[in-house]
Amino acid sequence: MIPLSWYLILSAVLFSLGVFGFLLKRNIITIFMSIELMLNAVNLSFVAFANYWNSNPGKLPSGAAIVPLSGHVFVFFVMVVAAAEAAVGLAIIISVFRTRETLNVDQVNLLKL
Amino acid sequence: MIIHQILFIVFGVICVAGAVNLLVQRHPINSALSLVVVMASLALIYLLLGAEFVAAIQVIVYAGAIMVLFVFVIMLLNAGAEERTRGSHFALFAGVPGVVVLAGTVAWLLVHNSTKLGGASTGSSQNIAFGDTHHIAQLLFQDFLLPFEVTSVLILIAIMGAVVLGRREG
Amino acid sequence: MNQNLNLWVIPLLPLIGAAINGLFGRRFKNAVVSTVALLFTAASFTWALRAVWMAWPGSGIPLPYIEDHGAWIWTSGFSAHFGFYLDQLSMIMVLVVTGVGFLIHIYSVGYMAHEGGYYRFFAYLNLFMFFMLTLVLANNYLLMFVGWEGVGLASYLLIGFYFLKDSAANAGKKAFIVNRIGDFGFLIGMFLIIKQFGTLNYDSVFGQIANGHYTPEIGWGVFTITGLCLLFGATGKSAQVPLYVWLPDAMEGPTPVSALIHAATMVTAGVYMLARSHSIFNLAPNALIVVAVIGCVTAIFAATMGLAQTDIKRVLAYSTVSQLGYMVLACGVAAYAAGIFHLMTHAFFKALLFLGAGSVIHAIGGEQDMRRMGGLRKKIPVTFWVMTIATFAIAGFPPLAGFFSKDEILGATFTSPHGGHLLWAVGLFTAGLTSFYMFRLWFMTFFGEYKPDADLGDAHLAQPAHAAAHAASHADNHGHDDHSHGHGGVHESPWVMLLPLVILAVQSFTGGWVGIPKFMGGHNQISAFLSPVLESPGNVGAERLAAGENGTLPAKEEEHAREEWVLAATSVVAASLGLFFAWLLYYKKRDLPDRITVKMHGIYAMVLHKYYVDEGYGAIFVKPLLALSTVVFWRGVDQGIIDGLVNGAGSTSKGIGNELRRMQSGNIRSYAAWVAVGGAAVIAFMIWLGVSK
Amino acid sequence: MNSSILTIVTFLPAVGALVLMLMPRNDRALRWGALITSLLTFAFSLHIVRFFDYSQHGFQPQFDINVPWIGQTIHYHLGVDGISMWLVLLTTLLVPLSVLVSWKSIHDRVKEFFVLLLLLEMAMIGVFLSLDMFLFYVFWEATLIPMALLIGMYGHERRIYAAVKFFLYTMVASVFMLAAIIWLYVHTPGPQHSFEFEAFRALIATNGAISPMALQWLFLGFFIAFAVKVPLFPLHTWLPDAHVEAPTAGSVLLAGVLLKMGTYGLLRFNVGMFPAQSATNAVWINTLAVIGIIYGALVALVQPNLKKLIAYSSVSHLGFVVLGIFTFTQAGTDGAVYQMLNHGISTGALFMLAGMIYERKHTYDFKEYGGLATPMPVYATFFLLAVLSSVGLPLLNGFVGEFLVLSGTFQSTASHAMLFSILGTSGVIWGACYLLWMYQKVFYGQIHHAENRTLGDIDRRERISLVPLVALALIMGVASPYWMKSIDPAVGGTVPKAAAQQKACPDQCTNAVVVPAREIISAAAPGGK
Amino acid sequence: MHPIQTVDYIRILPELVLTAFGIIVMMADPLLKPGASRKGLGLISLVGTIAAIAATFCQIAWMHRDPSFSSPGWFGMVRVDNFAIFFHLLIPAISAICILASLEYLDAQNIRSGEYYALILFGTVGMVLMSSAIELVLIFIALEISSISTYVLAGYRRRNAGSSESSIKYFLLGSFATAFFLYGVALMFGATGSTNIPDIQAVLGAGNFSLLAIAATALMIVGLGFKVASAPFHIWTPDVYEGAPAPIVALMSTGPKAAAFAVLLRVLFATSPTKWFWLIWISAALSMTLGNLGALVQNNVKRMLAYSSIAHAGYMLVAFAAGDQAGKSAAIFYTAAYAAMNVGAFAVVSHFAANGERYVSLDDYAGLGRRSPLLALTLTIFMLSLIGIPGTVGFLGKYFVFTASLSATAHSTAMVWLTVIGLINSAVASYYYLRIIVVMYMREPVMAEAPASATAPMRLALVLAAIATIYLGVVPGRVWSSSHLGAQDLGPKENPGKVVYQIAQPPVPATPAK
Repeated sequence: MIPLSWYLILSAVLFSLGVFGFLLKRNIITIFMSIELMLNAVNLSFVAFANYWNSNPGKLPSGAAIVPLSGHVFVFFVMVVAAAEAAVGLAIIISVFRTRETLNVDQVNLLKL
Repeated sequence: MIIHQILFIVFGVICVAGAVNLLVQRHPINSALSLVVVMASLALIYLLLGAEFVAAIQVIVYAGAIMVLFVFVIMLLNAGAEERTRGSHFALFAGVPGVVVLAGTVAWLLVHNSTKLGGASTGSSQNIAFGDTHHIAQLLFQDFLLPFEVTSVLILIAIMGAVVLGRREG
Repeated sequence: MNQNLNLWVIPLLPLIGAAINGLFGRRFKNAVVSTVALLFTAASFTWALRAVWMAWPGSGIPLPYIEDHGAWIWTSGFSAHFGFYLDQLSMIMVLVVTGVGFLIHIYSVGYMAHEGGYYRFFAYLNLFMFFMLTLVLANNYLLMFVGWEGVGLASYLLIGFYFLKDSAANAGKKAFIVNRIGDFGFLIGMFLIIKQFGTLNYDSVFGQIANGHYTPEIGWGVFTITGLCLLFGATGKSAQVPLYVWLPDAMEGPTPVSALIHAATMVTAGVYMLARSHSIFNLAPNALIVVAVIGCVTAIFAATMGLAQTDIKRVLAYSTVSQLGYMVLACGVAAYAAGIFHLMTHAFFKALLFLGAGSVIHAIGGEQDMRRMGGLRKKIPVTFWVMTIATFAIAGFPPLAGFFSKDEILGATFTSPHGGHLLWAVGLFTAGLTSFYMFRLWFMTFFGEYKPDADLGDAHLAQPAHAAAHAASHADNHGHDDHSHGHGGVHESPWVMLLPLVILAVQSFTGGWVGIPKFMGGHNQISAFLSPVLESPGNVGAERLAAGENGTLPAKEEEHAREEWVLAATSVVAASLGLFFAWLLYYKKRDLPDRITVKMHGIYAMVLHKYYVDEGYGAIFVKPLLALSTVVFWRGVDQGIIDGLVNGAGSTSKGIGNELRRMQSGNIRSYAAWVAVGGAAVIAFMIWLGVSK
Repeated sequence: MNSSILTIVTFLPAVGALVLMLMPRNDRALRWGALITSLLTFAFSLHIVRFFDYSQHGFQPQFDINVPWIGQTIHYHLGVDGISMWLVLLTTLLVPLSVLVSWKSIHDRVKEFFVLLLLLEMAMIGVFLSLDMFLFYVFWEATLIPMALLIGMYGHERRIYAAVKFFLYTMVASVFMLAAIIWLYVHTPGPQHSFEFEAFRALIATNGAISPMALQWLFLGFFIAFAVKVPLFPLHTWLPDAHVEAPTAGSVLLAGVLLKMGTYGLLRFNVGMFPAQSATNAVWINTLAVIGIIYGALVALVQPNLKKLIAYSSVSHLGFVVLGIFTFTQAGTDGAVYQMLNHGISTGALFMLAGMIYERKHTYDFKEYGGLATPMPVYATFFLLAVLSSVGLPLLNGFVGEFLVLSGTFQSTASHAMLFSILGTSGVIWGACYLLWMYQKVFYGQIHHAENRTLGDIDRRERISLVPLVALALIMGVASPYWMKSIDPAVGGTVPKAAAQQKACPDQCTNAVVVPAREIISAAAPGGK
Repeated sequence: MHPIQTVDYIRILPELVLTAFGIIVMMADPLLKPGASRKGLGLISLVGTIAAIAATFCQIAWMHRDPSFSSPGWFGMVRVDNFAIFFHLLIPAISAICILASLEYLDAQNIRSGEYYALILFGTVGMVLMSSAIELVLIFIALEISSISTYVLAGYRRRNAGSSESSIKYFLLGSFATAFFLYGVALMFGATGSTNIPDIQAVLGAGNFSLLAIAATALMIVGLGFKVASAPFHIWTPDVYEGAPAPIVALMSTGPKAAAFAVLLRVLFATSPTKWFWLIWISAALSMTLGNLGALVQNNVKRMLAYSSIAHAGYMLVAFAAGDQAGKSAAIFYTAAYAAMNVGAFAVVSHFAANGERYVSLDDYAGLGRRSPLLALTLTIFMLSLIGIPGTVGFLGKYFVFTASLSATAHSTAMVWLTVIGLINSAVASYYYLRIIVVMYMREPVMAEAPASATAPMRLALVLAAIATIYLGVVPGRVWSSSHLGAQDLGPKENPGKVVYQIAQPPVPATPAK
């Protein structure tokens, strides 16, 4: 029996590390990876909660049963979206690199104030 | 089920270590590999949680497809080690404490509620493999049919966007 | 019985004249202009005569006769009507105004013949007539105030007739503003009357007083305050202390204007108003005392200032102020009838004096300084003779007009219970001074040698500083009435100018005979005539009135008669003394004045500079006020504080905006940090709220 | 016709503006178009006067039109009473005159100018006619933009600063009014809330419906919006700048009408809706009004600039109006309303005159003037009349208003009213001081600048534009009952309490022997029997 | 197994139509010559948006016939209620005007790519779907569709460094925020066991408002707050708006924003307003103040409008804070109001910017009133509306918002203060909007030549936006009543299917004049 909170805390830690990554990394690609890390953390939460609802079945006020698997489905969609984002995001990064010849976010600051 | 706990701790530690390594590594390719490590270990944790299907696509989609894309782009752009520029003091001096607060709050919340949340059952009670493909598919193609179909639009624009942005100026 | 006098015609006629001349006069020939002006004034005079004739006591029309022509101001709380009011008092006033006014119109035809702006002059003059007649004929205070302000306007315009000269423009402005200061008091007085009586109509105000069982106030009640406010108004219009300062400057206007407005009619409006309000004053003994004191002080004060003036018109101006002081004094001792009597006679002889002076000025080509005159007796004999009559009249020699009216006032003052003797003594002394400076004028102008090119250096003054000021003030005064005449040929004025002089001379001579007191065997018709209107308060003059009228107290009458003979004699003596000293100083020993002035240059300079009142007002009120307005209010409060705050708020916002935009560093990591910090705050805050609940 | 006349009067200028907008840029045609539109509007507004029912007392709007506009609660509700009628007339009169004075002085962007002018007219008329508070606010704010643009586009050197200052000052102040309006709206009894003026009044009059504290804030919310517009000391500093920089027509309408919107608001809304709060706040408001009277005059006294002087004189004059309104007497309030009209006419005329000289000299600086009476006698005459009207010379319009205000104030039972009245009366002195000083500076003395010798006198068009105002100044000075017969009963609705306190005025002509004009009186003064 | 019924397709008819047109455009693009103008494609996509609007009317008609239409469809995924209908009409209309504006813009910028229109259409699909989705999964996907399309569109001026920077900033920060949103969804799933909004609402409404749910709400607010650019998550807005192509800014400042507000409305009112009242209060006050103060000092018009958009988000949040029926209606109405004026403003900016977006500085606008009176006039209308001058929709929007906030029964004192803050802010804001007017009309032109005259589609876009701005400002009755109806479909008192959307304005009882 692993307490659910372990998973959740792991998820929270990963999420926070993702945020740290965004805040501290200079390379745009790494920053993007940090975002992926955050999404993964979220996925972990989903799966953990799905597991929780699976082991603690309940009913919604509408009378329908809680469907724990919708957490998994959510994770599935998150992955799809992450994939799509990755495609677009990397394309954008390439586009930035073409105009700025750098991947350092600290130098991508034409627009400000 | 001590084995589960041990497995969780092991993979959890690997996970966190991978994530930390992602932060520490200066070369993006190293970071990318660290991320792969994180994802792989997460897939194992999913398995611990009985999410077989998710574990599978975690490896296939994430580690397989997405991370390959990352590595590809890193190679394409010939990204080198990042230089430690000091672009943002705010991120360091306000953002980091902010995240600490954020994480602390969420952690406190979870610990605080841990008794109420109870434990995650892994294979103990009724429906061990509740996250198998069969059930998922049923959900996905009935209840979640619309999102699934709409995903096609998402992917369409992702492709189109990548094409538009990626192609040479015409 | 129900005869309609149509009083409204009287003021309206001059207004029509003014309108015609004002609107179209520019295209008219001078002859047309003067014809129009004279025609309407004459018509007005005729109509006034007709009205007076028809309404003469005993003719069947009950006095006061009132006519109403609808509301001028109407609200459900207060209203004022265009209404006219004819009683004995306004009869005298309307006749004086139209009569003297008409004469002066005639005179002006000649005097102004060569001036530019001829039509303008007559339009203004007619306008003045309109307002003055409105003033005296109004049936309520507000309509009186219309005339009151209106004559001020006409005066402003006429004083500033030579507007190219800064001094004239300044004088006009000063006159208007000082009058306005007085009007301030008048307005407050009217507010008090409204508060007390709810109306400004004479009949209902006086009716309420008559039926209201009021007793004279002891101390400072509402009537006293009202009276003082009205008095303040009168000091402005009638050039009393402390607001007399505008009148001497008003001499910048053409001389006929000085004669009509600043001697005969307008300046007496204050006296008229005091007399008109006698019902109120009768209830306010304290106010009366103040009136008397103001009048008395003005009389002596102005007379002393008149001593040293060398400008012929200024001498007359101070004399006017002084004589107005007499009239106010008369009102102050509740001898309203005497005041009005003096008003009338003064109108004659002072108009005559001014017109005569104008004739002199006209004759010698615009010169006004008496030191450049002299010996004119032979050259302009008609003028000399009429001036002589006027001078004797004002000096108070019997049997000329001035004697009777002045004597009446002095007599009334003597018997006044409130410090009467002191006031009388001052009045008497003033009479002597009046005689002195008038004969000084007379001698300087008509006797000795004609010296048109006299050096006006600082012969009079030992101290060069004063001399400079003196010279400067003279420079201003030069070229009054800029005639196109040359300097050389002294000539008598044309007949249009002399005719009014002669008529006025006759009146100055005989005008007083309507008021020959009982003790001299006369009937004092004027007093009897006015008595239904101008009752004196019971405790002030009833005794005298009773004695003068019905002879119900024969025992006392005898005593009174003796006393009054003595008083009359004293004033004649005073006048004679004045004549003597003037003869001595300005005819017999002409170097004496210079010697005296050198010896007493301090006092002399003070008198010459009119006690530095103008300068004092300037230093105490005008300059500080201007400085205050500029430095403190405008630059300080307006532009400094208020706009400073407003603009400051603007720039502060911009400053904050500028600080805030530093948030926008352009760095993605910073932005993410904002989101993270914001997210942390949001979660922490909401959890905190959730937990604390 | 009777139900739509107000709509016609309000929106005819807007229609005209639209037509002008679509016209080709033919300056002459545009000018005529604007003139005809504004004259038509004026003609239609005369209809109101002609068919106005003078027998109605209190606040009884006529020519009412009331239809739902937005949802059920916001109504298009126009109505006119004895007060607003004349303000509308003033507006419709001043606009054609403004068109006339702009005839030649505006030669650049003519179309925009007249379109803005007509839009401004629509908004101003709307302000005076609206009885739905929402609608009122709509028009209120709508005046802002055309005015700011007129100042900013056609003004002089510092026009932008002036326009922005004008705009922000008024904008900031009026949002407080908006807050108060909305607050009241949501507190009107539901479920169907209302923006009706009457509904607001009823709500406020209901005992205990609103806490005293809230009422005070609401009062202040309205007050500040109006006080800025009036402008009441110390919120007046936008006015001199706006006036100095504005083109002539802008100044005329700004002084003539826009400021009246403030005093109208104070009377109709502050006093009309919040009688109790008005009474408790009267002391400091009157203090500000009196400070305004004296302060405005004193500052006017030292201005080196013709228009600035007139602008500060407005501060002083409007102080009288506020004083009259906030001492709650029938006479005082009558006078205040009358004074609004007077100020529109006399100051309007003064600004027109100032504009005419500006067209010739291109400066407002006194130093450049002097001795102008010689080359321009007709102009000087008109100017003198306008000055005298402004000074408050009896038989001209200014006096009637001033006298009623001051005497009303003097009779008032409001605290310190007598003191305020006395201090206010000193304004007659100050008024004479600065105006005559100005007149002298411009017209008297020798000509110091050679080019001034050849200045042309005003031409026919300019005379035509001045004559109505000068004539009105005279007529309103002698025939005030014609206006009072509608103002007085209407005011009676706003200050009923004060009117009741007023002593019954004894009949004026009890002793009259001959009353040849009884009929005239009764005709001129309804209710005066 | 429930078969999928026809009515379910009707429920997503606008999305289907838009997708179909998007695909058509996408397919047609390669058939055109590479360097040729893509105007034809633009027109096709314009037809697509109009067809989407028509489809929405079809939905309305359906709704009339069948009240159960408004109940959830697609297995509880979407609900086409009055609320959704409102946005189904609004969002394609926004897209249509943006497409109209883009027709000229793309030519001016030498962008010859048909995918642009396809992306707009697909993005519109996402936005439309966001408003009718009631399942967080679907919301998430729809949100991503609209976001990704705007990420790409923001970077469409690829030769321009600013554009790609805008794109990367938007993309990275957007994904970052999405992660927060997702985390919130995950926690919400944990707290309630469902990702379906009505279910969540039912669970929370039943009193199970755990701390976890609170944290979930907070995280979702972070994510959605970012999308609507409310403080303190507004920080990306100025940079992204400055760099992105002007017509796209017109779109992204209104369309996705409206959709995000729709989601925010759905989500927030599924929970309890008392939980987030103070949060929204602070956020509203901050947004208004930061937005307006920031805009005060801007010289770049696009940037200034970006700050202004932050402030306007603040006004909308004021309506949220009111929390009641009136507040919801006001917020819904405001999205339309803001869309009308802001699309117009950016359309003018995009026209005026000319090739390479050269003229976006305030000084470039000097004397525009002289050089191009009509253009200046339309921009003036939009500025006046943004200020909130009566007679324009901006005023009515603010009016409804502040009416709601003052009539709020809960926290009434705080709401009065918020109103005062809002009103003062709108007065302060008038300064910088006025500045544009001032510059246009009161400064002399620096550039002598007039800007190129607008092409017909641009004119049409401007006219439509201007008409909407004024029409809605004068007779907003219909839109207001539909936003009111929409509001009734939100929140606890939910009773789907009961109120039928009315095309006509509800009849008004003739009030007698007295």
